Amino acid sequence: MKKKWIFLTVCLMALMGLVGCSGNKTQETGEKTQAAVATEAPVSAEKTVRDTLRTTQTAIPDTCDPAKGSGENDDLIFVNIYETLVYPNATTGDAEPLLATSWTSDNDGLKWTFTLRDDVKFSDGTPMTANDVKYSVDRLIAIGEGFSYIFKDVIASVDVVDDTTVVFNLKKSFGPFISSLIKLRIVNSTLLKANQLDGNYGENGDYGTTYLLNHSAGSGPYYISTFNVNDSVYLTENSNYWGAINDKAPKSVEITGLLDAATSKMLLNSGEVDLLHGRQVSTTLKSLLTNPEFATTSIAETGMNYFMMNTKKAPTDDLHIRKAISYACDRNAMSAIYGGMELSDSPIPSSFWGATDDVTTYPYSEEDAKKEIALSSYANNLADYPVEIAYIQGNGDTGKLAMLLGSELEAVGFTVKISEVPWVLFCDNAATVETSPSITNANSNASYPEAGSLLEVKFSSMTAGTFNQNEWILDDKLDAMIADSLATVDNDARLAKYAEIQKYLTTDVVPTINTFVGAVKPIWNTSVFSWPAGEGSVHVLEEYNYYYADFMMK
Amino acid sequence: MGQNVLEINDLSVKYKVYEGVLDVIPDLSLYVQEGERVGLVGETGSGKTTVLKASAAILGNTPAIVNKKELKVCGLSIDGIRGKKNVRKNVSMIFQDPSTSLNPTLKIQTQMLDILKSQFPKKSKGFYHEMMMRALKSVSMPAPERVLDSYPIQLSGGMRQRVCISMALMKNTKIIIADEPTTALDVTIEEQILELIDDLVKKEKKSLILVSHALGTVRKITDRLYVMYAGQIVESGLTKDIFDNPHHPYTIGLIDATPKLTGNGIADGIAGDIPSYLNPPKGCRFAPRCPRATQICREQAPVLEKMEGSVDRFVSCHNLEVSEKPVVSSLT
Amino acid sequence: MLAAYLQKLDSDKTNKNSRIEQFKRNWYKFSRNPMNIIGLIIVAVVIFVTIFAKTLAPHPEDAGLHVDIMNAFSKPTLKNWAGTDEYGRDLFSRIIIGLRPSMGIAIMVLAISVTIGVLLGLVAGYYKGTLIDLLISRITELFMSIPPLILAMVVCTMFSNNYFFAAIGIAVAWWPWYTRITYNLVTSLSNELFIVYTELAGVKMMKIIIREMLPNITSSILTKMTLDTGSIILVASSMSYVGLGVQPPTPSLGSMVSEGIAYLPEFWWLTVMPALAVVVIVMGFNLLGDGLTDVLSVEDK
Amino acid sequence: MKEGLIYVFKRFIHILIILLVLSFIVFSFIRLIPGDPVKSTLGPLASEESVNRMTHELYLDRPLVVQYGHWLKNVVTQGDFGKSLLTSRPVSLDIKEYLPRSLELCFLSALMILVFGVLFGTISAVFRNTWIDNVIRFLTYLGVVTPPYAFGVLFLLIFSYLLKWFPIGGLPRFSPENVRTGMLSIDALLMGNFSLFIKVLQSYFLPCLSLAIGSIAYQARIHRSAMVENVNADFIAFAEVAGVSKSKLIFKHLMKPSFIPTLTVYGLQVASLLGNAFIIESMFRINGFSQYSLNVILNKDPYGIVAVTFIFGVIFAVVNLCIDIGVVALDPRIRLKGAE
Repeated sequence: MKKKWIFLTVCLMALMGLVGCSGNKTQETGEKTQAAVATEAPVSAEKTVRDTLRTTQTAIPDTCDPAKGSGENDDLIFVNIYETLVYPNATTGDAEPLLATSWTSDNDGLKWTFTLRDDVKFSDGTPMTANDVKYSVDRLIAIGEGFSYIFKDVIASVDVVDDTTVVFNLKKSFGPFISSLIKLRIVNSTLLKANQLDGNYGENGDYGTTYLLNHSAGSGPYYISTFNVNDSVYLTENSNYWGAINDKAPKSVEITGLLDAATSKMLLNSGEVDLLHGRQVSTTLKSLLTNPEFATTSIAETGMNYFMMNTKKAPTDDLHIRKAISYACDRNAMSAIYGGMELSDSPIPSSFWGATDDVTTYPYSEEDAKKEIALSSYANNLADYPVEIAYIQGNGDTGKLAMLLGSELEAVGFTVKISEVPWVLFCDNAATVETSPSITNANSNASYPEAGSLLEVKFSSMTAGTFNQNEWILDDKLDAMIADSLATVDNDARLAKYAEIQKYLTTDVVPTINTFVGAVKPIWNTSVFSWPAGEGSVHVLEEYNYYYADFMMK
Repeated sequence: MGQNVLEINDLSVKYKVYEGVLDVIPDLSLYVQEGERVGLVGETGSGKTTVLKASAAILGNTPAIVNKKELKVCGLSIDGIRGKKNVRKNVSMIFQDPSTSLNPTLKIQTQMLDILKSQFPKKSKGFYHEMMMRALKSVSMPAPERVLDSYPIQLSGGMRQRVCISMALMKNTKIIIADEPTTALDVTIEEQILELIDDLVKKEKKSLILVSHALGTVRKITDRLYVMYAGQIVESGLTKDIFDNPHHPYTIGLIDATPKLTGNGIADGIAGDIPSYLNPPKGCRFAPRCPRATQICREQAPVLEKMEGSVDRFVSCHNLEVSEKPVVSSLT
Repeated sequence: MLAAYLQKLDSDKTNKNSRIEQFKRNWYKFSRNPMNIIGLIIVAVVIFVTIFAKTLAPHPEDAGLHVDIMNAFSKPTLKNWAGTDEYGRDLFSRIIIGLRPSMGIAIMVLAISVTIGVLLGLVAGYYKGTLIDLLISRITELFMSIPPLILAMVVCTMFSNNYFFAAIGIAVAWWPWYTRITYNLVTSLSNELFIVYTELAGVKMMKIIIREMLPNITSSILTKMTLDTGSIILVASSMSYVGLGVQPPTPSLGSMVSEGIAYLPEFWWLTVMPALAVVVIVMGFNLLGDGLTDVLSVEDK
Repeated sequence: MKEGLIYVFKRFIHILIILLVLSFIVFSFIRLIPGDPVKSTLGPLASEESVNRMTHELYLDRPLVVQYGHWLKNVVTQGDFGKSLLTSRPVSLDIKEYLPRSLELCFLSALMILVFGVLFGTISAVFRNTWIDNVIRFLTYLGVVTPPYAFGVLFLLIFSYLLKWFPIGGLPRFSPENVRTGMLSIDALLMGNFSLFIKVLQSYFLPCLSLAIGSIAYQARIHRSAMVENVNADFIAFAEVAGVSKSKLIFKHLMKPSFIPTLTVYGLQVASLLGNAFIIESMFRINGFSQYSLNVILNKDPYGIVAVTFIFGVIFAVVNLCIDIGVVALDPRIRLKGAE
């Protein structure tokens, strides 16, 4: 009997303690937040203290293994911890030397020889050699995930000549080979071999995949100090970094996976986060910008927002219906929802190398849309074929785009069903023609800044059955054209072939509405740091804007 | 005898229900003197328990409308919080059903201890134990040690009632109220328990109110008797007097029914049921069942009047035939 | 005695007057508590509004694909009683029409789970102590051990994410409670005197279950159903909060709240209004259910 | 004592059988789910070989019985629940990482439900039909009918954002070497860092409250009605007249029997906490088991789903067992009957 009372009393006291203490702690938290928001006053004191940047991404990936990730959230971390042989120029996107000092090709682009820097060290101090390059390529292709799709049909073998010379032998000529190398991240083979476990890759065991679940093995300016799956990543400055890091760069970076608008707003406002990566809805941006210390900018993505029409499912299997939908779509209004975005007539962003300005997409016109419907085989029974427009849950304002298109389609006589789909379900539905909705809205991005990459990822049969291609084009002629253009080493010839493909897509296939060129709009606390993208020098490749070594803490 | 330890004047209790207002107790007065043993008899549903609960001030738990002129325990009013304390201090109560009047989740020991602690705060363990043993032994409880360590469910009905009695007696009060203490028990044990109560009350010189429809035992134990019918006292007086010479026709019927005590024996004894409290007869409440009822009985309620030349004998009836023997034949 | 008892039982049933009297008595008890009346009014209004949602909504077109960006984020005004949302749609109309799927899910879930649950409960009670009883009890336990929300999500992801499967999903998790309550009622009733009498009289057990037990347990089941309606609306709103169940643009109360959260605190009405609607509706059902419990359980005693 | 052990053992066997059946059912259901979980996990651009390799590695290309047998063997012999597709780690590791945090969340919530539920229920019953009772009853009504996510948003906005009493979601982060039990409050105490411990409790307070508040309200109502029912019982009247002091009467004589129905309902409330926690977990950015289970379900991660349902089954069974034991301990009627 007594025991119960003692137990209850203890419980009560514990809870009282909890409540009571929270009262005490209030002041401390309060002070901290105030200090973070209003930094003008205690500048000198803060300057030395604040060397941690707290930033966000829409999600934290399961692993930061460069052989596995291929999404935006992977890239944002990769650019900070891994380096590549070449580096894309900030304004043109052209490949410039990074880990490789120079390269030559012979044999019609089937053999490439790279000379490597000899002063590069990985974050654990091990010097980088040609062996690491070979190991990285072998590993990427063997594991077969992530960006391996770019290289698996291209690279035949890698030969190590000496510590600083490495030769790539290609299976076939590949025009954008050098550009594509920005996705080939060099890992520390010594470290991974030392931490290798048993696995599926013969003598390479598990290729260090288990180790990389929560570690990094790169030569970038940062390394992973703590990795919490699906939650947060801590980056710490690499003291062995071979290059120069500006001395104002954050000593450590705390990246949190954060999507929820309300929480994002609260965290930035109360100074617990310094930078929101940038997939906020426009109202969130607007309300945050009422704080004079916050600023935003627009960073173009290497791809576009698309409405993808399923060409194998009624009624969008009819070319006229697809044209009608294209006519019915008011792209200017959609751009306005996002606060003004760059439009493109071609399915490739016009700033891309290889984009053509020789095509015109279908202008907004209800009348033309109705005319096209009349021409189609569904002219009399359109109501029997409801059009489903699916969009991804939590993907910024894309719901509004879908809603707007839906109301425009209803205006010209379609029966429309809108579905908001969680990401995983969205991918699942894309797997078969039957489950693929009539129209989906999603963003597709190129792997490297060239039209060919986006054409391949977006329109070739390779990606049918994935969220990148709800269209199910499966057009042999198109596939051949894309393959041919990619194999063309000569730049001018490749350019012409790219233009040909874009024309073919726009006039003959019409699988897609090119809504607008994608962009992220990060918002940050100007009193905490400044960064190149904020000063107007936006890197053409989105992820390189989040290269934290370029950030300057205040 | 001495002064009044319990005094009720003009008590009325009404319950409000869907059909209207139940006028359970229209107007009732009674008193108990120091050292006196008073019986309260009547059929089931005649309002005995309601009177008792009002006396012990626990009626507040039910949705009742209670009006009274005066309700005093040992000369102290029982109104308000202070009144409740007065009641607690001076009244012990034994309930009808020993299986529900002991807390099923606590050991006997714990329950007794809590009563003792409030009576004699801050005494040693040994003192309390001694008190408990004495209390249990005083009700001739076999194996009191074992009983102390038991839960109510482990005891038989008779043992439970003994425990209840011993607990009621632990408190040094002047009045003990026993509300049909034997109804829920086997007939074989009934006698023992009542004798036990009788003994203890006599020994400790306490006042007792015994509610029962077991007339035989009431006759044996009590000094004075109140006969209740439909919320009214119809006859009161010394027990011996009433049993020897009952005046009210109801009393006569009740006494006649005595042998068939179990179950609804009484109801079989007097034809008919207690009238509805919702709409009680305008005149005498017993009139519909009364063999002697006349026109006046149906129209005008009789008043409880003192019999001439009697000691404390009150009867409320229009048609009193002072006879030596009850009329038997007409009642069965 | 037994014959008389059975006769009484029959006559009770046919006696219409006594039923009306019974109803009047219960209504009196029920109406004495103003909270019960409030609950009844809310539920009546909810049902009325659910049925005539499209007619009652001031802007019925806003339940669909109507987009009026110019009028977005209008504060609650006389024109838009609950303000407008990010698409410029009238929130009040959307809440009214959003009642429909909520009520629809509740009705479907109850229909499925009461049918299955009561049936299995009766069967298990009938075969008490046999293998069938054991089997049903174990299956019931199995389904009880998985959280309803999780179970409903599994169903929604497995089949199709729409409001029909959301209802199926919740029902899958919900029926065991009805089996349990029916089973308990049947087993406790079978010890009651009148059932024992009937059984002794040679009436078949199945007949007893249908004729005697079923009517006796309906009041308990009905009360539980009223209370459950509120809980199901809550669960369904939690599901639509995470995007399962009703799909946009069709409004549903839960998803309206979750979408509105992104616009807090400036556009508070986007969250507060639908949340308030959930609270009021669920409260109505709970008040009514509690009132019924009071009235009917006292009657049992 | 011996009977008790046999009872617990029987229940344990019982649970085991249920879990076996449950896991087999889940396995067969996963087979029925349309869509290839491996493909959707590895992403659109993964090569055919890597998909096949993963499929083979996970025994998804073999008959159901073989897969189940393999899984069962590994569970029994190595405590290995298979590999998660979602996190590419052994599921047991995932559980070890996520479960403690959620258990901590649920445990603290359960504590709140018990303490506050009983507290408010008792106050309400003691002052029944007064304004205090009416206020509490109104609040408990509101608590029962308000969806938990509404509370979450409200608390976050008011107490974290505006008043800054609590952090805006999230938990204090621990360096890996300090994570011993995975339950942050215990780890903080093991480190001997009391201020960190306070910080942990502070971070848990709002999510726990949001999760618990509906149950607190419900529990208070149940406890109130249980107590009110007993207030009219003879034994309370008897004890009252017999002179038991007011406080003892309420907190002992009235509380103990009223606790029996309270405890039964409490068990159901507690068992359902974990399953309902995912909205709260995501709102307060607690990377816990409930969110993990949502993720494995949405990702159709076969071994993840099996393990998750397994854990839910175990928790349900254990909580029920505890409640049964608790009821038996409280109620001698059941205990003594059982012993006979």
